[in-house]
Amino acid sequence: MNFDFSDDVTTMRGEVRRLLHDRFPRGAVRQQVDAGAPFDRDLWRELGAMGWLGVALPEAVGGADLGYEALCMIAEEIGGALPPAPFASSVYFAAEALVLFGSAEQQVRWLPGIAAGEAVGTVAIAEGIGDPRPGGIATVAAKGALTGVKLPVVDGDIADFAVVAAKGAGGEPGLWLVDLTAPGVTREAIESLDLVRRSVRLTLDGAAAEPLPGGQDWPAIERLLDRAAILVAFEQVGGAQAALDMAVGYAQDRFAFGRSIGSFQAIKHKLADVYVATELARSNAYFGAWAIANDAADLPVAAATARIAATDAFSLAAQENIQTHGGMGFTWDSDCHLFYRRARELAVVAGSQRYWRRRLIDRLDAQNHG
Amino acid sequence: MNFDFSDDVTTMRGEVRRLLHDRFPRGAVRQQVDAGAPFDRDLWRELGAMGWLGVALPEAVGGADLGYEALCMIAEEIGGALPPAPFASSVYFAAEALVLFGSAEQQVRWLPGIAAGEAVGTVAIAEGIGDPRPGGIATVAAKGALTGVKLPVVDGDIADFAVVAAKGAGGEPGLWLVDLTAPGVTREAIESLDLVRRSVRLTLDGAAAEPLPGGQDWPAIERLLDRAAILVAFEQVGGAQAALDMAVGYAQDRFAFGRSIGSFQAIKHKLADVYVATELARSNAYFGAWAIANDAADLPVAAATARIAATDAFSLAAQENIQTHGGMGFTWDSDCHLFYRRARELAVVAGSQRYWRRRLIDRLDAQNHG
Amino acid sequence: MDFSDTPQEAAFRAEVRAFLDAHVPAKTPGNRSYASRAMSPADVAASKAWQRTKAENGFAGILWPKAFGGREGTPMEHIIFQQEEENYLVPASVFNQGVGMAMPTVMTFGTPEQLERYPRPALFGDEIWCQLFSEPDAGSDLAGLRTRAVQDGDDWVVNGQKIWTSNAHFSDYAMLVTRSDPTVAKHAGLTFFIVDMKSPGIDVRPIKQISGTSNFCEVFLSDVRIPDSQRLGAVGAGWKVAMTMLANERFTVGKTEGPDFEDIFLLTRGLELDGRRAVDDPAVIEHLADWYVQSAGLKYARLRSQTALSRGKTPGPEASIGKLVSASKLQDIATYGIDLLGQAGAVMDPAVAPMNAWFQHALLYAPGKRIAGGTDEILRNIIAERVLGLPGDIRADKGLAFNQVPTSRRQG
Amino acid sequence: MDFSDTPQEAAFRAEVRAFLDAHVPAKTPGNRSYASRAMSPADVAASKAWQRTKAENGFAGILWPKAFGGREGTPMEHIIFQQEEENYLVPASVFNQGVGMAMPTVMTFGTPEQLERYPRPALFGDEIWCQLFSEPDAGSDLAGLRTRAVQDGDDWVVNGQKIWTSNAHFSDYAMLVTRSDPTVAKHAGLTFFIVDMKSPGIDVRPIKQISGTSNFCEVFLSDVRIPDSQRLGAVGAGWKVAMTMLANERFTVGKTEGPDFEDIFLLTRGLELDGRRAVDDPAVIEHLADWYVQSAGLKYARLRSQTALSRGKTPGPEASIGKLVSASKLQDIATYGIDLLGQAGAVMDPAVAPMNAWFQHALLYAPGKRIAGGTDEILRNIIAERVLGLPGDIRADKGLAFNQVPTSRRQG
Repeated sequence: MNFDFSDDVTTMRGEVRRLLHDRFPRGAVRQQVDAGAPFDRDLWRELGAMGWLGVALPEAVGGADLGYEALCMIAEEIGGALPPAPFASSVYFAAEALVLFGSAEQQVRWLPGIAAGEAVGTVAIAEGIGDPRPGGIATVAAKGALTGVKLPVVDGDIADFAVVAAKGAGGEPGLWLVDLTAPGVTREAIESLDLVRRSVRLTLDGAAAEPLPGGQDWPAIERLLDRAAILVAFEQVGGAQAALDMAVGYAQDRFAFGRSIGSFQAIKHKLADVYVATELARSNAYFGAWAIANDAADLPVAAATARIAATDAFSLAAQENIQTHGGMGFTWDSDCHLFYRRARELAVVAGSQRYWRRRLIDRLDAQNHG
Repeated sequence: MNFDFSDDVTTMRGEVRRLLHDRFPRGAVRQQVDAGAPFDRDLWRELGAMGWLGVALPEAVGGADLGYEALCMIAEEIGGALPPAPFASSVYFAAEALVLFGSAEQQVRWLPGIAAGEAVGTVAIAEGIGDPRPGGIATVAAKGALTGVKLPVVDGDIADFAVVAAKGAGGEPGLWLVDLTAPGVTREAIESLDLVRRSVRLTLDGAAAEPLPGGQDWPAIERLLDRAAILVAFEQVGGAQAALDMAVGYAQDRFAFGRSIGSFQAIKHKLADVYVATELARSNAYFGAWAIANDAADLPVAAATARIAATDAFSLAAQENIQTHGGMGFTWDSDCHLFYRRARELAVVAGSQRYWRRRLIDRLDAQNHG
Repeated sequence: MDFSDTPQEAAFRAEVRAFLDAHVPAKTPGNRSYASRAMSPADVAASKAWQRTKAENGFAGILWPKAFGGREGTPMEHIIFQQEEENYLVPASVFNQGVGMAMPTVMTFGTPEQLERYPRPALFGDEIWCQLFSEPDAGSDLAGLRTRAVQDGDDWVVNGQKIWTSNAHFSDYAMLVTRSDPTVAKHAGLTFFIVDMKSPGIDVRPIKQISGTSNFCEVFLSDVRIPDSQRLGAVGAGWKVAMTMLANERFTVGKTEGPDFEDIFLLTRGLELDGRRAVDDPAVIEHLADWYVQSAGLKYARLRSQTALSRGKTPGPEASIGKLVSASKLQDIATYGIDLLGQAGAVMDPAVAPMNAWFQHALLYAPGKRIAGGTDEILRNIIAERVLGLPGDIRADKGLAFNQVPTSRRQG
Repeated sequence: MDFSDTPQEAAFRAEVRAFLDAHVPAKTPGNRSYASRAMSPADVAASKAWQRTKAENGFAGILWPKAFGGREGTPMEHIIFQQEEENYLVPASVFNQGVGMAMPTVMTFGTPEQLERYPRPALFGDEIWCQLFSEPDAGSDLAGLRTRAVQDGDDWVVNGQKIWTSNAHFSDYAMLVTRSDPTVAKHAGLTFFIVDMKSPGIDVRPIKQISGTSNFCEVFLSDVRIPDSQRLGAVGAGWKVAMTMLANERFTVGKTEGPDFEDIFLLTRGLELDGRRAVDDPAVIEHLADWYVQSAGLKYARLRSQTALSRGKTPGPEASIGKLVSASKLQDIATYGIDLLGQAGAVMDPAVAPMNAWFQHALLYAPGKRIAGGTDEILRNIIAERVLGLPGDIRADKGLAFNQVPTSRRQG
């Protein structure tokens, strides 16, 4: 038995961390946000050149074919470093959808670009308030064209294409490939909690689209969500760990009443609780990594479990990082808010805790019936 | 405005506390439990002689007619002292039901006995697992006789009569008066978490019964539950305060690592949280006291609010009292468990948090529609 | 127990209502605002005008002596005015610190000249006051402050940095606490001043908060000269003056900003989950009920405090409950309100996010509520020590001269 | 990541299964027991017999040296045996302390005579060991223990009181830590002994717990004479010996008693609420999901630890997570399980209370889980200090001789 990342992946983690740290020391992201242009296209190409964007993609489409363990590790590091790169949208969602459901031609059209950091993809399932559900899809596909409004579409401002959920002829939602530079596509920036992962309202007015052949039913969309949930969970775990590390560092350095505030049990025990939540989330995410790497039958349960734990851990860690920082944590320049905002954004964007809790228990219930 | 107990009631509180303390110093109850006979008939008569059992009853039936504020105060003191007396069953439920819904003849038959501490009454609504609801009543009244099984019936072993919920001719549950010494009545002791308030399974096999004329529908039963919930909330607040006081006292006296354990923030902040919960519960209970004393239109909302807060506060206080005591709190002789057991018993016996939360929100929702 | 007014109270309440009706619109469900929180110059002007109106009509200083333009009313009248004013759309006040905290402190410690000069313009809305207490290295540990005051002839020369000052950028005067002697124990070496915010050497900079807005300032003091006549209280008695000022905080009712139960209730009554109203969902009910119970408990606890106040009792540290509970409740409600919106929860566009994105905005100011005015941790300490009587924390700085107390800087 | 066994591991697992199949029945859903927790004499006898069977077949001391009857196996084999044994109905063990903790400590510090005498009978189930560590005034602060050992010729004379000793009433030997010198700092004046539980002056009394049952004892020691040859480690080195023993605890897998997620899940699948199965209710789902996620997280965290162990790494204090999380989870599940039953929740009659009143019984032993083996508070301190590297609590007893350390008694 070996329930840890492989030695190769562990070695690679060092590289990933170094590059992200060099390119994005704490505060650099915030400065790019302040400058109004968070997306860094050079970085995107660099990530591509390092082989990280296509780390789990087949070599045939420009990937490194190093498997999902490596991708999970990169997701964790991305979550801690918060680089301004459309990693989740392009890699967990758009590329995954193409790999799972796309035709060979569709894969060849877009995946090499993502792997190289030349293209950006995204996914458009949500249509406003609500969790993912078939009844929540009003966008219609007819005669190879989509009509409807998608919102929020993360990284929609910079994406070249989107995988869009729309109802086909039979009324069943499926996934469609849309070139976002084509006619009939309108994107309007909308304000969002997350300052780095920016969102748009995507209006499709007869925009040309082609179906992903393998993705023409709701279970396909759920499968995409499940797999993405595991990858997002690693981002969340990485974010939780980074927020915890910030809080621990500050608590050690900050003195009050003649002693380090980290010597007060109120702070010690708060951070111990954050650690516990983060470790449980990490452990659940590990099982998710195993499930996605092995396409295990348990994947739906593993995904919901990893997702729920990671969302809670990141929320707690981000929130209590601010609290540990006291007044300083409440300032823009402290960077604490970047995690706090990201934690909430990731908590809802692939469906809320409510949605994942219900799916988890429904699945466990079904297993027990079967 | 005066949102505090009247001076008369505050003075009376001193007397009540003194007598309960003199008769039941900490540990005396446990010794009676150990001896297997918790009910103390002499104490019951004493409470009657002091005028406390009939404190809110009209003088015509032997009561002191001092109002519900006084009763709420006594309930609070009873909750902290845990005397082995069927106070809740007799006073909040049985006597209340007779006052609200009984005929003059029924009132005169039983209330003077309760007021004097000569009689014990109880209520029998529950029929096993589940919260109060019309569909939960299977006991049937036909031709002046009841048939069914009630469980648990608190103090059913020592009660002279019970107010029993049963379905009448139209199928609507109503309240019926049953002499528990009459033929057709069987009582079997059942083990319960609470060692002082002991319960029975009450089997009615054609037991003679007469309807309480004003209590022949479900809203009447809910009205009884609402009013009792406020009185029980005062018991819970009294219990929470007593458990908190125990914990604070122990934390001050107990030394570890060369210092009082109460000087550790882990203990200080835990007990601060218990204090906060208890104060919120007390404040909500006060509003309940005002509502019951004035039969206010807000009484249903006040009752649910007081009940929910008091249940949570007592649960927390009782549980963390044990934790503060460490190993000692886990011993039978510490008395911590008497509060811990009582907290859970009171949490469920008049309907669970789930039940009261739903009723609260339903009522607030209805107010907003109206 | 009795919620009705005495005849005197009822008469006063009627008088208050008549005054308010004559000057400001009543709140209605329709005119509720989900406002952002930064004060514009127009807001400040409106606040000044409303303060003057209240003062001219005898409602600004209900607890103040008549000598300073007050009413010498009862605590109950003070409460009644606040209760009634809450039902009207009035400008946000910038006078709580001056009228509620600073001037009562001046009245306790001030010289005749100070008493002549300051209270009346504060009451009538002519002068705004702020509070220069916290420092970057002295937040929860206020007595650890390092801003130095050195006597120089008839003046004091002050150097240092203050932080978390509300309203500093439009204040006329400030209550300032400094360290005049670092060689004695930390509480013993402090001295208190009244300082003109237009003095040379004062530099006010807004702090950008995590929400992107600025409600607080940093204030840098560089060789600021303060005449000794502006000293409040004795040299070395600054801690006592500061504590007196903070104790007056209990008479100023801090407005609880939402969202609160009513707001999340409104949201859930309009939102559909799994084909039914969210408010009918058992999981939602569980949260709603607990928030209602907390809000109600705080409301009734406040009424109990007010009862004590009206009987001449001094409300104790149990008032800490209010902030402790409501700050976390705010954060929880904001978080939950966002999560209920599912995939669009993070969107702040008012066309999508209900109630003008109030929950999203609240998420960003809620963390500050758990910190400002005493962190959760400090409040629990206060409750444990002053209400429950548990021992104080072990003091690492006990008996040390201030300049011997360990700090990260000196050790790092 | 790989959950499959290596060929060697698979072979060992097959061997274990064959052994277990030959000797004990496998667990099935039908034979699950909701047992009470006190050990009867018959239980002790069964435990001894099973221990002997395991020892005779080479499965009792997988990590032990062959010289003492062990297998000298790998940590992974130890884990595999425990994994497999959990799937069978085996007697509750009374040998965890002796085989898992006491004897490895004897092997570290023991004299040749002690090594000759003790390990083998412990391994083969002939002698049961207990641990005389905690005292009424030394629980979380173990080093504050006061049981005195005074040298008298070749013997030591011991007086004092120990508490929370599992199995004391049927143990043959105990690991005992005493204070031999109260005039030095508290960790420095301790000395460790092996004591025969049949020695004159030892009085064992069961402690009645809040559940009414007795799983622990008090042990009174009155002029108990212990030959110096029974001393383990040097005079004054008792703290080191005791810490070595507690460190060995990490190799003994503490069985988590239920109810856990599976049980509350089973309850909710069989219970009706508002006309539908409880498991379909959103409020119930919220709780169930969180408990499942916690249980799964603990399970996978354990697998991560076992992976580290199998690679020869020493599992660190992060193992504290398991007890911290599962104790509160147990209490929460028990409480919730009771509350779900509504008006009959407090009834303990097995005819009414599901699963043999398991939730009600669990409510009564759950508080002990949050205390025994390190309170929640101590575990959080361990995580904060040893995992996160935060500073230790300020020590009020630092640098003091033990008999100068403040205690309630001396001050009261």
